[in-house]
Amino acid sequence: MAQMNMIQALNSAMDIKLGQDPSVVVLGEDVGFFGGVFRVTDGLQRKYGESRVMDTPIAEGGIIAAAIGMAVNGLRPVAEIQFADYIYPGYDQIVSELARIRYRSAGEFKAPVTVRTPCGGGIRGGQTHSQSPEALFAHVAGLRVVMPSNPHDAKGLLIAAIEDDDPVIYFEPKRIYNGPFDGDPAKPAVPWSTHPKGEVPEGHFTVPIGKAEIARSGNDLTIVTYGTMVHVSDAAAKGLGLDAEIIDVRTMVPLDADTICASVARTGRCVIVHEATRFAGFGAELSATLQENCFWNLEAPILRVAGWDTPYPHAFEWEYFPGQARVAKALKAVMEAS
Amino acid sequence: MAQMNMIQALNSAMDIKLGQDPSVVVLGEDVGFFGGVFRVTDGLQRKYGESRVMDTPIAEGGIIAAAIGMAVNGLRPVAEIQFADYIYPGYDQIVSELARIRYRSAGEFKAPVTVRTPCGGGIRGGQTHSQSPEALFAHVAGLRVVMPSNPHDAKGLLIAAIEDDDPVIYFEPKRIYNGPFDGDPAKPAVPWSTHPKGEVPEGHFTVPIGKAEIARSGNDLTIVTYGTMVHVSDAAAKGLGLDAEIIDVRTMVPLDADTICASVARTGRCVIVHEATRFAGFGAELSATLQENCFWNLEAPILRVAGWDTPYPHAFEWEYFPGQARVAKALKAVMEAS
Amino acid sequence: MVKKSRLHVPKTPARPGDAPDFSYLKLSPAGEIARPDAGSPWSGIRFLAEGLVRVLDDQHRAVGPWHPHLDPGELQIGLRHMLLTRAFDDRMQRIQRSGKISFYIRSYGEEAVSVAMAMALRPTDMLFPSYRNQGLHVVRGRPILDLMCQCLSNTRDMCKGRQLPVMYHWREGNIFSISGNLATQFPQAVGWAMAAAIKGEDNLAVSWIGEGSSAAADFHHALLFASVYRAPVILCVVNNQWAISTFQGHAGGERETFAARGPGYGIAGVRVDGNDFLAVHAVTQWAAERARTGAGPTLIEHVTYRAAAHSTSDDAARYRPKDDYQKFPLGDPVERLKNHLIALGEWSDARHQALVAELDEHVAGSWKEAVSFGTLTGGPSLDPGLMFQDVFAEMPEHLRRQEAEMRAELAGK
Amino acid sequence: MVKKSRLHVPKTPARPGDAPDFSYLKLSPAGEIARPDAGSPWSGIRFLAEGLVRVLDDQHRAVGPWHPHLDPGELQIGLRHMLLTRAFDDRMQRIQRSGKISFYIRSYGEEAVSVAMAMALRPTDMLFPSYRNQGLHVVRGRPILDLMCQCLSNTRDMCKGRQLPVMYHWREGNIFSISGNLATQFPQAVGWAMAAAIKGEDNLAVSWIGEGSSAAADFHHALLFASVYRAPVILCVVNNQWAISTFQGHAGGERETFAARGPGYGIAGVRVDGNDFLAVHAVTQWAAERARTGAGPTLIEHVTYRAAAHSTSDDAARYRPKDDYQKFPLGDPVERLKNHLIALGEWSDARHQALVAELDEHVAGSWKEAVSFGTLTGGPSLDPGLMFQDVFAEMPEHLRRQEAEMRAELAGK
Ligand SMILES: Cc1ncc(C[n+]2csc(CCOP(=O)(O)OP(=O)(O)O)c2C)c(N)n1
Ligand SMILES: Cc1ncc(C[n+]2csc(CCOP(=O)(O)OP(=O)(O)O)c2C)c(N)n1
Ligand SMILES: [Mg+2]
Ligand SMILES: [Mg+2]
Repeated sequence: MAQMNMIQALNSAMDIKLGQDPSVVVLGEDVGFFGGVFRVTDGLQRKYGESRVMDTPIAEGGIIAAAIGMAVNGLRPVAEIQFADYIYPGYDQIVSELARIRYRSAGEFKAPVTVRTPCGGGIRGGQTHSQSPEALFAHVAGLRVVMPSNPHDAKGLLIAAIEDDDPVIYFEPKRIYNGPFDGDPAKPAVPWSTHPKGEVPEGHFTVPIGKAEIARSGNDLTIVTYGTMVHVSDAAAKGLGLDAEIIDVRTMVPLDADTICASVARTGRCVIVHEATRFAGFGAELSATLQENCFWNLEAPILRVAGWDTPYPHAFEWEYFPGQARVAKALKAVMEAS
Repeated sequence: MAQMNMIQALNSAMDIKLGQDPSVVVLGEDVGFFGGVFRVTDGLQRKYGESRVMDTPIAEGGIIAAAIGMAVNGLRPVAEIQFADYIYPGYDQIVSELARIRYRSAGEFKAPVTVRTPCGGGIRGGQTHSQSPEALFAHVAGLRVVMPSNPHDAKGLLIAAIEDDDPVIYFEPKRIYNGPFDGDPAKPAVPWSTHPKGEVPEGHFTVPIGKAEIARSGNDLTIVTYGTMVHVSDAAAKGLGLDAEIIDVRTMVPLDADTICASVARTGRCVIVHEATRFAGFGAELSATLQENCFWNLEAPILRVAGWDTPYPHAFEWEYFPGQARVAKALKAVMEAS
Repeated sequence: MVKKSRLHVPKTPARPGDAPDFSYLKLSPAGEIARPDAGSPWSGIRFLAEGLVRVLDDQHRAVGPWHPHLDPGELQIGLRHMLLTRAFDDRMQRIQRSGKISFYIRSYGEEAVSVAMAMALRPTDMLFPSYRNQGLHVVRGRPILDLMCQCLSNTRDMCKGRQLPVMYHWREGNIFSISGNLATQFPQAVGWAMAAAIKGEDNLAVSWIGEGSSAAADFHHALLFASVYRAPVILCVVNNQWAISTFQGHAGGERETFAARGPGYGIAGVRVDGNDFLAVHAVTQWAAERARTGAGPTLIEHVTYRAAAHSTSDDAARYRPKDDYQKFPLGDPVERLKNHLIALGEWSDARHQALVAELDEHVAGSWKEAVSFGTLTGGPSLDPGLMFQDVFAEMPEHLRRQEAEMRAELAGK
Repeated sequence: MVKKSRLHVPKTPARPGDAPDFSYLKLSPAGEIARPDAGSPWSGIRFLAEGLVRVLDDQHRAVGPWHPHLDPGELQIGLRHMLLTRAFDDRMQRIQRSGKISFYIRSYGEEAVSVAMAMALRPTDMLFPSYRNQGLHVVRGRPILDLMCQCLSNTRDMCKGRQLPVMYHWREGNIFSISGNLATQFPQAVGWAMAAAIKGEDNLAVSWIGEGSSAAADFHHALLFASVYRAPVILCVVNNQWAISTFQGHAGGERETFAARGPGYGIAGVRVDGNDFLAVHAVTQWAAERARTGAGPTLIEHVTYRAAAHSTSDDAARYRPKDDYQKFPLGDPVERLKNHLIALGEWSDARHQALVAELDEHVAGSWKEAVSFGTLTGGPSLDPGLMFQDVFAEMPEHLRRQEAEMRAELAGK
């Protein structure tokens, strides 16, 4: 075991797969010589060469398309989109192609591409360095969609994604690259070394895609969340002294509905938390699924806590971002409802 | 009043606006000389000239971008995307630009573009002529999203969209262009002239964006739906002899939550029906909103009826498409639940 | 508007009722264009993007430096493939009209593009076709029975019912799956070629799009990535003058050839008479040698004509003169190869008629067999449960549940 | 992989530790490139895309057919705008380092591109800038106070707190809003120009992107639509050699000039010394005349150098030689114009120093005023309720509710 932050954990996952499997290649803007604007691919080009770790033109559509072609020719490309906010020029190739090549060719062709992309706010990045567009991929049949909340899962899920025969859209909540974040920007930054999930095996291991994790067990209510919000929710629940069960969804598609529903059926109360804008966000799917499956067990309405339904507003980041106060308010409302 | 099918109604809306307002222009693939592959723009180029009704290159991203630029220069472009399945190459310009120009310029610039696009299945169109991607736009702050279910609303909503100062994504359920469709492909086609909503005023009128319509009043339960599924749901409810209230959502954004919640609060039972794939579809938002607002009134879980979570499968269209049987099953389940 | 519009709108030379007008087409006499070494730096050979490489002259002779000197036997095979493609197309068109398949797209008038190219490539070269390249399957030996079964979505459908007619694929034959979204295959082919280069292999990728589709972003990505990584790929724009109802001027053809985009991106561009089997073959060989030796990618513009309507859903008489194809200056690819073989003394009208009859019979026989595997309206049919397979490599829980729901629904439960 | 990779990877001429190497840059001597009539058909003037239009020679004289013969007074104004832009940039860079703004992007070394172009255009021409065109605002008279307030997201912020620093806009000044998504403005500018043509007006649209951004799909759409509709637009690729850490070869510059993409699409392409104020001005006038008279769009490649790091978040020393800019063969645009004015006898070192001092003072004064409207950390601040406005023209019900929720949250309720 080693202490790693998320950047190191992600780097380690790619390093291991590049070393083990000659068909793995990494491509993206500034990922080669420079090692990526967040340094997630640091040192990989030096180690594996310019044909395995490639700087690309600034063309997200071209990056995804080239990765698909490479995958069809037997490679396992890991494509980086520099910020999730810039994934839209590649959207057609992802939705119309990547997601459907296996299906439309009845399994004769496949495209095991992993698309890594940093998402989320909290870094003063403004409209185009802060978005959380996971719902826009979760609705598309044929894509696996993943978002880890800590270094351990980041590494295990990324190795699993690269080894997966299906395409995976892999969101990295960049606010917690260097340490967990409880939503309070005024507090000093905490490194991952202070967190149990900052302990990461050095070698190969996987975290299975499609399994949620009970990040904390509890009986009062269930919080269903993922990414940065796992930590914000935890802090909010602790702040209220609630015995909350916190479920880290980890994989949006395929969703581990069983784990989530079992918890809510038991606690009878649920709050869903995500950073993305609320309207038609992924929280809606979680809420709808839970309501369908746990209706008779529910003792209070399921509430959603999310970013407001506006573009990401630079100067009002902390009024926009779902922090402990917003989560706590929902937790109280759900606990008090009757 | 005149008898119109949806194609004629849409054509009439554009004809009126092109005639009234010199800033209105129409552009898209094959919309000019040919009048569109569904003939929705038939005759408009002849009447208004090649500079007002423009054939474009096959580049959806370019079409949206050009429309934005035109709108910034004072025009009111109505851009056609030939099939909603082909809207993704324009997704970046829609999500990152069209939706946010007013916001990011603090109101100094605006882009009143209407994007018309035929959506939905039931025409043996296979994977790329059948999709219903409305949820992928409803999640994006800054876009109005509309889908009519009949000629009357089609015309009134399209005029409202063209006159609206915000961008509108306007989905046209192509299965009902020529007549209402109750989901049974074996039945002979019915023309709009047999339907009260086939009566359409000849001149200028609007249907307000942001208002749902109670397509049928009832007391047993509420069906919340839109587009083609309004008719399928109606037939399913009639088939079961249920006194269902059917709400035609018409506008997804901004959603008329008041009308919808008021109905469900009254009936206590609700089924949501749409054609799009179920997972993280727009039905999830409807379900979550209703559950939050009407929890204490609900007598049964809210159920969703939708397309299955697969790409649109050509040969299995009628097993995929939510028909009366699937709707009826959910209606029964919701009525029997206790 | 108060003032008169100053917007330039591309002219369409002839609409219904007008006389066909091909005066806009820049032609070169057969044999006129030089044939540079395949390894030439692209910047010295820009003339290839402006002229028109042609081998067959008006007397049906093969002339000039691009003459590929193929065996008559090979030419006869080429003719056969083109005729089979056409016989297949014609039959499927009629079948669609009779309601037995839902949709069809013919390659009528463009058969040489697919057939001559596929014959000039290696079987291990990977092909990324558009929907108008059925000739590739024919050359690579896919039984037309299989193509018919796909169009029927029957129990032998290679797509398992999931795709519209004509959206074939063939892994074993190295032919990629066709998307309904135009042009997406173009940059994918470049990625495939990059992978071949990364693996140190010398197979090529070859892809085709229509001139209308060259407007798509994918076209740009393909040319750019091909240029930056010097990928071993051949990118083809099939300029058949029309994109449904829209004339090629609307795709940029009014200003420059489509081949000229290549040099703009720093890659070789070649404009070829797409109805001249020999010229297409020769240009393909040249581009393949170029790519295989690491000299870089080539953009080929095939000048041809979409003799049929866009698809069975289209009526071309609404937007162009009925006799347009009859007046197309580059003629018909089948006729031209046939006449060349006759001029060589290697073919005759009688042999031609016999071959056509043989192929028609083969097509008819295949159709008979195909329907035995089911049609849209009768016979054996695919299990609708197939719709849930291959969404993912393994079926996840939610699809298993949906499949069960669907089966209950079908069982009337 | 078993075999050795055959993939070509573009070379970066010099990395940290290497000596700067600009041998890849194709230069032309000042005065060498002919100046065709602005109405010339594009196909006859391809040489403009390959050479390098330059006016200022090594002796600081203006020479050759592109000499724009500007008044010394106008040149002095140009120098002043460039110096103000630079003084502003320098100050904001230091302010960012001190933590008072979160982020900044300088245009250091590229000031002539924005300043000379804006001066050669009409105020009614619409500008669609990238994030490195602050000189446009300076020329059009936007007080730098306003730009500073934007960077501060304070109560006078034109963006009402909604945008990152440097993402300015100015409706009155006809300067469009900047997107964080690269290149999106390029085809929008073409649409704007099409609308101008439709309305029968003779205003132009002008847009700028970096050479790295020319890889984006938007670049292709812009060129294509500009070509098809002959839109009155000037499209500029600012080739400053770098896209963050990535050398211009990765955007296709290894094979061909960026200007050459123009002729590929059938539009005029001109490659100009972007650090030569006179050359940039002359080329802009030429392209503007061309567009205004209906002769068509122009793609201009400005050859320049990104003298600063990409942004304040970047450290260029990690990926290129520290002294790269000092060795850049086209020098510094400010120095070159200054020396030309001195050579003309219209300027002196003393006047220069005085001007620099005056501008520094102006910038310092503006900053003092700007902070009085609030900073990130103190003073008056914007109402966060502004985040809910302008999502739509009128605030819909759900946003009204969310605003109320947010206000309750802020009030600790
Ligand atoms: C992205 C996308 N946009 C639009 C369409 C609709 N469409 C199908 S074929 C076609 C015309 C294509 O013309 P061209 O590329 O010239 O090919 P051709 O049919 O002439 O072979 C269009 C517009 C589509 N399939 N995909
Ligand atoms: C669509 C998109 N992809 C990626 C980025 C991230 N990014 C910001 S600036 C930049 C480099 C741009 O280089 P260039 O176009 O040459 O402009 P320059 O910074 O040199 O002026 C990149 C990759 C972005 N902003 N938008
Ligand atoms: Mg065509
Ligand atoms: Mg640059």
